[in-house]
Amino acid sequence: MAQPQPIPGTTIFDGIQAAKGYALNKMCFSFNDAGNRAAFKADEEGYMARFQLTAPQAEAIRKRDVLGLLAAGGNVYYLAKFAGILGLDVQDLGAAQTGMSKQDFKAMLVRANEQVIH
Amino acid sequence: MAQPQPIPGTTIFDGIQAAKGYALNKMCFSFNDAGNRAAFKADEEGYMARFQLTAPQAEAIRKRDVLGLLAAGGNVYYLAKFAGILGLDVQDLGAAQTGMSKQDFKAMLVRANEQVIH
Amino acid sequence: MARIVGGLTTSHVPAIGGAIAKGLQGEPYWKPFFDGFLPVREWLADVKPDVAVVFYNDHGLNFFLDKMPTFAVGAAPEYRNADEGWGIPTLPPFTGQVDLSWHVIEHLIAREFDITTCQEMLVDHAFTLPLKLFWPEACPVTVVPVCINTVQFPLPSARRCYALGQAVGEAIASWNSDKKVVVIGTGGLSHQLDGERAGFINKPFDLKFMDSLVHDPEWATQFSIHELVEKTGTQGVELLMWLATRGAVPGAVRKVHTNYHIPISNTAAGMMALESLA
Amino acid sequence: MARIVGGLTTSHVPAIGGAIAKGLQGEPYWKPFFDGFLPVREWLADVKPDVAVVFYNDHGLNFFLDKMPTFAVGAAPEYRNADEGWGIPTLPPFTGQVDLSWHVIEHLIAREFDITTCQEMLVDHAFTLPLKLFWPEACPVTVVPVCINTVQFPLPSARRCYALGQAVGEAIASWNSDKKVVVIGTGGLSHQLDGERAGFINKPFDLKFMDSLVHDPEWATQFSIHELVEKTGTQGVELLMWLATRGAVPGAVRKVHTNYHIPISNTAAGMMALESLA
Ligand SMILES: [Fe+3]
Ligand SMILES: [Fe+3]
Repeated sequence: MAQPQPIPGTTIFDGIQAAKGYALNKMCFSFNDAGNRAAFKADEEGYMARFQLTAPQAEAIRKRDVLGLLAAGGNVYYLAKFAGILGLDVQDLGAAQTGMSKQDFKAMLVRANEQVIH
Repeated sequence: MAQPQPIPGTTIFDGIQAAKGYALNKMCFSFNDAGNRAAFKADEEGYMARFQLTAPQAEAIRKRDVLGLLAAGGNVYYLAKFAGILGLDVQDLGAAQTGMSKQDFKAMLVRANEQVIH
Repeated sequence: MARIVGGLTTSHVPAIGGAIAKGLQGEPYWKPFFDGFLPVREWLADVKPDVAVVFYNDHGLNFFLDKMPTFAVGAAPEYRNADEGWGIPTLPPFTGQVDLSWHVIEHLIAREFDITTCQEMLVDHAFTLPLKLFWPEACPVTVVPVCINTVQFPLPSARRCYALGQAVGEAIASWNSDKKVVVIGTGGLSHQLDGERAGFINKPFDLKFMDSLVHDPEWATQFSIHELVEKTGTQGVELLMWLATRGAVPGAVRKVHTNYHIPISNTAAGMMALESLA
Repeated sequence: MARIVGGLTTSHVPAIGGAIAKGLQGEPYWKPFFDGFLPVREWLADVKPDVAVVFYNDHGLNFFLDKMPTFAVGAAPEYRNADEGWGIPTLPPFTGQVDLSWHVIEHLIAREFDITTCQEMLVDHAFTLPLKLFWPEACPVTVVPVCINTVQFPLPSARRCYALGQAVGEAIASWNSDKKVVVIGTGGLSHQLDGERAGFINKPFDLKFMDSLVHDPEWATQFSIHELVEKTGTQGVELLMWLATRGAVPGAVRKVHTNYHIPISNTAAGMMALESLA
């Protein structure tokens, strides 16, 4: 199929990403369970090994590197559960990905209100 | 929706049956696992209680009553796994449901070959 | 036959659950959001629907990529909420309207929608919080959940989701019952959580979309999923739930109330209540 | 572009697995069944397909009633067989053709088939035994499984399954690859395991159906699911897999070989190999 123009700053979670990210997303899906979250916190490396994360996935988990997790096939709906373990909200994630301070990121959101209506 | 004419000797596993039979079918689905089959054999009543079988379902399991299991919402694809525990094949089941001896049931199958082709 | 009383649509965000649990509805950050629901609660108290058919998208609680349905219809006697990973308080179970579930399922398969049927189903914040927003006390309606995939691409097209809604509406209208049914859609509006474009919000599009639902409900079906992601963000595509809801409420509608507020979390939070005039 | 070399269809019965494991292929009971595959193996050795797209129905190994898809497409790198409850020997894993899986998934969603996508999937005797029958040594093809619900009604109509097959065929034909693809369908023919009508077999219908697949492939789409159950038994509806297979092999076909034998277990066992002339 003809691929449409990429959207800047946006990764579409399609088959290629889903295949690449399966192990990572499966681990994050397991974090729905409080026991699993505790097990991860107790032994991050052992927990990642159990889900057979790829090297780039494990490295991005270690570095809490959100863009790295996306590049390694992570899906934000599952990654949000990992962020929950770290006590991060979606604005923390937004700041981390855009390279802004959280304060600036929130200010940008508020400014969205000023968009001119055609 | 207008319901079509019933087919004699045939229960359609539709929503009504599926809702009625959920606990029974879930128990039978668990028999894919050899450990679960062993647990059932070791304590049939306890195992049924764990899956919250209805009284008619439990009674039909106790009596190995295939038609009773169907009437209680059992689906044959799952019930086959219960039959496996009992060491019964599909011809044993066929004989039990039709009230024939297994020998007669098999003979009937072979006779199906003599059907006249139009 | 059952009667469709109208359609309700709202954004959903996990943080709403925290705000409710902590009683922050009157705080400056939350008040413009929560106040939008007050006129709708009055309308609901007046109309008193018996059943809610809820279009929502699962966020990785009930479905994983091992079995990811495009459309899933619940047929359970009870739907439980559960821990989604952040420890927001779980809400009490919801009672299923099982006979309507199967009636909808029969109709959808007859109309060539290849749904997945769920006799057991955990429901996440996208299902639970909107019901809590519309009915802050005990939930008075029985429910039929309809889940649309927004996690893994390819997603069903806007046109397909609208057609799904229409078919669900036909099923409700032909349900042999004297009950009153409200259709609910939860998700959107424009927002993007992931990538360098995180924080993207498109107010002009959102307002145009909300307006179109009143008078020109098929307007958004002109867009491909890729165009919707471009215009509304990776999670903005959750507006598919709104489109399916409007598809299920046929014909003319009266706007009971609408609200639009930026931001709640990273989201442009929209809300609409449309009364069926059919 | 990839090339569709033809379609293979066969009955599946768990007992076949036992017969293979015990080496009973030459016994009087089994010989008329197993001999039917000999000419097809020759054809396969000659044509050498690289990939098999397999329409089959799960018998309660991978899917349960909590999440029962109408149509499910595998997108896994590997498909494992597992214990189905009777302790028949499990077969080694099958290698997925992941790029074709996603190409098929993209095409099906674009064509408004609301499939469930499975990145992890156990495959049961309905998938494994036919591959073992066609290739008794190691399986030389990579695979894409497509599962059609025959467990819980409402089932997709014959017409819908045929259309699914056509859309899968379009996807294969537009796959950017030089590989040769064979389409396989497993299930049926007439049989009924449950109820007082257990043991029902309809030879005239089966033979007419097999004949129709060569020259008049849409013939069976005239029947409702209820009519198919009446004519072929509660499990005879598995012929939907044959119909989808024929849908995927477009245009004229040459009959390589067919076989029909009563009974294997409670089943009228049919087999067809059709070479694509398109
Ligand atoms: Fe959401
Ligand atoms: Fe079968």
